Amino acid sequence: MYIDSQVVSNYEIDKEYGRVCLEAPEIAASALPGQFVMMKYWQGLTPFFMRPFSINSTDNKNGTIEILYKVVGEGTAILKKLQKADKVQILGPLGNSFPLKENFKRIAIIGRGVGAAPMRFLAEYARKKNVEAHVFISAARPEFLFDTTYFQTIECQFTGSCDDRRLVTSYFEEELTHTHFDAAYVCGSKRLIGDVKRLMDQYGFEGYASLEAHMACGVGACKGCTIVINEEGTERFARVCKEGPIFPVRNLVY
Amino acid sequence: MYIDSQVVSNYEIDKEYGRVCLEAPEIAASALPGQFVMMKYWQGLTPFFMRPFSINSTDNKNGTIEILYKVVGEGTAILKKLQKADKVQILGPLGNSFPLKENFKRIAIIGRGVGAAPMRFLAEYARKKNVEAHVFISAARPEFLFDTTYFQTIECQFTGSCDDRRLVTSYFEEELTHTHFDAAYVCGSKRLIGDVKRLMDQYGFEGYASLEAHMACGVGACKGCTIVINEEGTERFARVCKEGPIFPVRNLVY
Amino acid sequence: MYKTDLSVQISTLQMKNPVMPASGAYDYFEDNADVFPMCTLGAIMLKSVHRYPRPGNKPPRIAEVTGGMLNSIGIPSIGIEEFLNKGMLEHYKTLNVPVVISISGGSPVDYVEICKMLEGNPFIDAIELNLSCPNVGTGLQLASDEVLLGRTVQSVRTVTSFPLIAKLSPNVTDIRKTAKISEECGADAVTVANTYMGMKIDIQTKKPVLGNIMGGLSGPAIKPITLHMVYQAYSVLNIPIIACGGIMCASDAIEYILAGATAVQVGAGNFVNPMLMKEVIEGIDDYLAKNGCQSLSDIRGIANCRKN
Amino acid sequence: MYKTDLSVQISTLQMKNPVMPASGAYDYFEDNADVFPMCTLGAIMLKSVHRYPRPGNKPPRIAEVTGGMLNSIGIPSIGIEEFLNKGMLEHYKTLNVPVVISISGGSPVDYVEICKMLEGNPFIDAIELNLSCPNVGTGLQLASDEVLLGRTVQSVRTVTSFPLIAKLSPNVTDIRKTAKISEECGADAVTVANTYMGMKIDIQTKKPVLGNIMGGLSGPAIKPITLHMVYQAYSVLNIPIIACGGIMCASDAIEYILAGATAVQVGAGNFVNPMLMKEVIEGIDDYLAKNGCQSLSDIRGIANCRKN
Ligand SMILES: Cc1cc2nc3c(=O)[nH]c(=O)nc-3n(C[C@H](O)[C@H](O)[C@H](O)COP(=O)(O)OP(=O)(O)OC[C@H]3O[C@@H](n4cnc5c(N)ncnc54)[C@H](O)[C@@H]3O)c2cc1C
Ligand SMILES: Cc1cc2nc3c(=O)[nH]c(=O)nc-3n(C[C@H](O)[C@H](O)[C@H](O)COP(=O)(O)OP(=O)(O)OC[C@H]3O[C@@H](n4cnc5c(N)ncnc54)[C@H](O)[C@@H]3O)c2cc1C
Ligand SMILES: Cc1cc2nc3c(=O)[nH]c(=O)nc-3n(C[C@H](O)[C@H](O)[C@H](O)COP(=O)(O)O)c2cc1C
Ligand SMILES: Cc1cc2nc3c(=O)[nH]c(=O)nc-3n(C[C@H](O)[C@H](O)[C@H](O)COP(=O)(O)O)c2cc1C
Ligand code: FES
Ligand code: FES
Repeated sequence: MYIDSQVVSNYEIDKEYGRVCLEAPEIAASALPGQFVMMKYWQGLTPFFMRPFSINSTDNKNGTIEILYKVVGEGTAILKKLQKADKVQILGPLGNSFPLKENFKRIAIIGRGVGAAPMRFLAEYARKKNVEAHVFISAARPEFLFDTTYFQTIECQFTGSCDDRRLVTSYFEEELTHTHFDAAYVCGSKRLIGDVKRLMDQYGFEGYASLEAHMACGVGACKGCTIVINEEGTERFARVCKEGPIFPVRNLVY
Repeated sequence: MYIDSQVVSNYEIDKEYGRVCLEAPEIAASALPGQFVMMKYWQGLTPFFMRPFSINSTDNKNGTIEILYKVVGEGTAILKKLQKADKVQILGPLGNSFPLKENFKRIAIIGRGVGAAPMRFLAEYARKKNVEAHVFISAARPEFLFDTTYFQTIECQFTGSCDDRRLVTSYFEEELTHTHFDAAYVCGSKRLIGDVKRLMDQYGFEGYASLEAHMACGVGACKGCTIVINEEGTERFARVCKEGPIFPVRNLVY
Repeated sequence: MYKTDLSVQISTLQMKNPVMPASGAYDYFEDNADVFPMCTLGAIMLKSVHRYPRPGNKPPRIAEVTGGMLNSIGIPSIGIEEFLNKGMLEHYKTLNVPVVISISGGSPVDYVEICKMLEGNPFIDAIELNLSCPNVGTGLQLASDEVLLGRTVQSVRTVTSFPLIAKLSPNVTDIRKTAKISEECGADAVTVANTYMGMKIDIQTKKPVLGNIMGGLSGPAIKPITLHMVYQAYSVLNIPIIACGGIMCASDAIEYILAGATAVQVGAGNFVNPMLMKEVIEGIDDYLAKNGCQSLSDIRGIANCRKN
Repeated sequence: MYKTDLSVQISTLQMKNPVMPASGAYDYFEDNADVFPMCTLGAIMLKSVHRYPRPGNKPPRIAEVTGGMLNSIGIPSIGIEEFLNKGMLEHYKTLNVPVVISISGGSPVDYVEICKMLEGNPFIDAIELNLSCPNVGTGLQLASDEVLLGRTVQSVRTVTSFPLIAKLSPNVTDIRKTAKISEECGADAVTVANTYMGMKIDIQTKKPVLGNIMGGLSGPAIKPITLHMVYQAYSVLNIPIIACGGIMCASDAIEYILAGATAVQVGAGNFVNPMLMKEVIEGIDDYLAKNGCQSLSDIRGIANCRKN
């Protein structure tokens, strides 16, 4: 879908972080956790590309979606300044989604900072299916542990950390020593994903990572957002926007 | 001067017109009527050029200048949206100014719509020197007869017209039949300036026009804003930003 | 449907309007934003199919720059043989719009081989020779070498009866020369032009941003340069010109037509606005109607004072 | 004054920092925005002085485009003779910064004549040959013709002992060739590059916007292309490169230096931000300091994997 949307609200979490709510009934109704949207919300031709953002949550009753964002450059700086009723073009929902297999009984959800943006939607989805979900989030400061209350409301086990000396995966590892997980879902740095891979090898569970790449089209046409993936020994290019943004951790090549 | 200024207020006159007041003490203190400023008030590189605007008025007490503007394209559309405290880079005051010779006792000031923007400053200047000033302004609608009250406050004779069938110069012509003018100052279309030229030939007074041209540098360096002028039979290029924006009507070539 | 006659003809290729995607910047099936029906388009232009299978270049493959983008996709392709075996062309034909296949190769012989394989194929309507991809191999561009260009077009001409469109490189000293050579060697039209060789350096890592070091610049940044090339080419050519470079709105397309273009291609603009091609078609129609014109030929090339 | 060593040398031209204006885009006396002292600059670059007096092209001479501008100024000039008679050079020398005079002409012999007149002049430090203005005459660009380019540089070389900088045209198929020819014919440095031929059409009037029909494109739109040319030229040259094209901030200048440039010129950027050159100088200094570098030679060309 490509819709002319508008800002319902744009809540400032901090100088750098915000949460924008957008009118998008059809997207709210059809999106799956892990999917993203491409958005253009400025006049003129700079920035050039639309910007990709994960869907943080959907609200079917109000016909809205929410995006959690961090200001890192020109495009996100403009996003921060949007006000109620400002116009936004949205293309989406795009990409694949977090696979939640029938046999999964207990999953881990791992993220850092704004990397946790797609995780709320995933947790909601898992809980609806009655899957047990342990959420592990780290951030630089407590206010950047987004959606904490929500995770608790829907009865996820929640571990939040602002300890810079510990990787968030270390909390997960502690759990793994005594609890079996069927799968882990991670969104964050290469380092984080690498550490999940190590734990997968050690403890045996499935791992899925949400990746980012610079995108032009967002729909698979331009072949611009490729990464290298390894499928059973064979390396090939895969488009993050189309085959992803969610990839099995075991297929990732760094 | 090149200053980091900010918006003091941005008053909407209409969908298309506005008046912005900017903090610029040094410019307010040194500007002469007819001079202009180049302004940049957006992030990024589109629009590319700074935009030129005449100084509508200066306020030395508050250290501000006012710009009267009309939305015609991308750059002026952004100007319309500026809010209090928004940042503006200003280069100026630039260009020459309206010559008001010692022997001028009675002058006419003629403009149409936003073309009248520099005229308030001129009228103020003339009245301070005790020169009699008749102001002739036309506009599409009464609310676009800007500064009407001000012109009357400083005791200019004021003729405003919203009659589309009559060129504003026709009111001036009526006056000319019984009153001598030493000079006329005009800002507006080629047609308007052309008509002032005709009246100059017929009634004998000096005429000065404020011109516009696309500008890159605004300071005379790029030679981009040239027009052809005729000085005693010799045609040459003159830069609107530097030799102008005020030119003797008799030198203009159309 | 339209207020005016938007149809154009390029040799035997009949288009109901002059707008088609630029090769490689649009997909028609699952990789499409799906915001308007494909039959809206004047023609279907395919992503270049290479003679042999190619994986494409190593990532990062795109970078944003002021007024556009760099790409070093490098034509990932399954190769013409598999492409034909898979029945891809039949698939495109179901869209009920004339199909133009774009082909690429490393040497003139590659193009000849592909055209031989395509000869008589009922599912295509024209062939565009991508002679100008800056991202294949060491940056050799057939269309930047007058001798190779002429040789390629000429030898392809002898083996194909399809309308032949030579897509020229803008990385040349004088587009008039390469355009004229294309015409003389039998091209039915030229596409002016492809991307400009460019690059971006990351001052933090101190390395080129693109995995392939350099890439092709496209988007509005290049429009003034390509527009001038279309204008120049029009002054020397008797065959139609398809303009391609930086079209972001109907007005850009109209500028190209006023400069002499018969048709236009939209590339990077599709990414920024998935609705763009539809808007361009409607915008041209509105413009013609507002200007009291019946058809595109009323405005084609009229900004061009150099046409003799 | 600086935290690091920003000095660069181009033959005998000593600059305290690598930043100078691009010819024609900056003035030093009454036509200056006067926002920082002229002695801030690494060098004073003059607007091209033509062999003979020229009025320049008919207006409109500039147009805004996405990410830049078109200009068809056409080098208005009082001609070298009057320029010298008027004592202009003495005037520039009072700024206490090395002075580079840019010269232009319609044919190689014009350049030779000017250089003869300049020989031994105590008020200049180097000569830049503007071989690439798209706005003189019928668009003939000496630097787009390999034979004429070589002949011009070579014949000028025999009559001048000043450091000779050949300003190359980007409107060429391969900048490496024209750069190498310049070096071989005796240039002490090359400036890469000038503006790109471009145009804009007004769809209301249906005519080209510029009085001269076409003009030169400059500004950030061209930066990726010119950056790639600097990168390419660096891989074949042994003489210094002065980069020129679309510098709008310190980071742009640093990209050029990482690609291999010794010095940089700022053109259209001065219009958009009169403070720009000062900001670029300070920004380069900061960057070097932050990256633990002592001098520009620590970073020059290090993004360039092609240098052999
Ligand atoms: C599938 C996907 C989902 C995303 N979800 C979110 C989200 O929910 N919330 C959020 O805040 N951000 C998200 N991002 C990242 C977001 O798209 C970028 O931060 C944004 O595009 C940066 O734009 P900018 O103009 O502010 O920064 P720029 O000035 O373009 O860049 C600033 C920095 O960010 C990097 N960057 C820019 N674009 C991308 C990109 N597409 N992917 C990775 N790095 C990039 C640049 O290399 C640079 O280092 C997502 C990205 C993808 C691909
Ligand atoms: C010395 C001077 C003083 C001026 N004073 C005022 C003023 O007090 N108030 C005011 O509202 N406007 C004034 N203008 C005009 C103002 O600068 C333009 O309207 C503005 O730059 C248009 O910018 P834009 O991006 O909105 O329009 P664009 O999209 O750039 O252009 C829209 C239309 O305006 C024309 N235009 C753009 N720039 C100029 C220009 N510099 N001169 C003439 N036409 C132009 C274009 O050709 C086009 O037709 C002045 C211009 C000059 C040269
Ligand atoms: C992502 C991308 C992929 C491209 N792939 C091809 C291609 O396969 N074959 C080709 O001839 N041109 C290719 N091009 C060039 C475009 O067809 C077009 O000529 C160029 O982008 C200029 O047009 P634009 O400015 O509208 O993008 C590609 C361009 C982009 C941006
Ligand atoms: C208004 C203007 C005038 C110019 N005049 C000259 C000139 O006289 N001689 C010359 O060699 N280049 C001239 N140029 C080209 C610039 O020196 C420079 O090479 C070009 O603009 C690219 O740099 P930029 O992108 O930083 O503007 C001119 C450019 C502009 C914009
Ligand atoms: S962004 Fe175009 S293929 Fe992924
Ligand atoms: S705008 Fe540069 S000389 Fe007038």
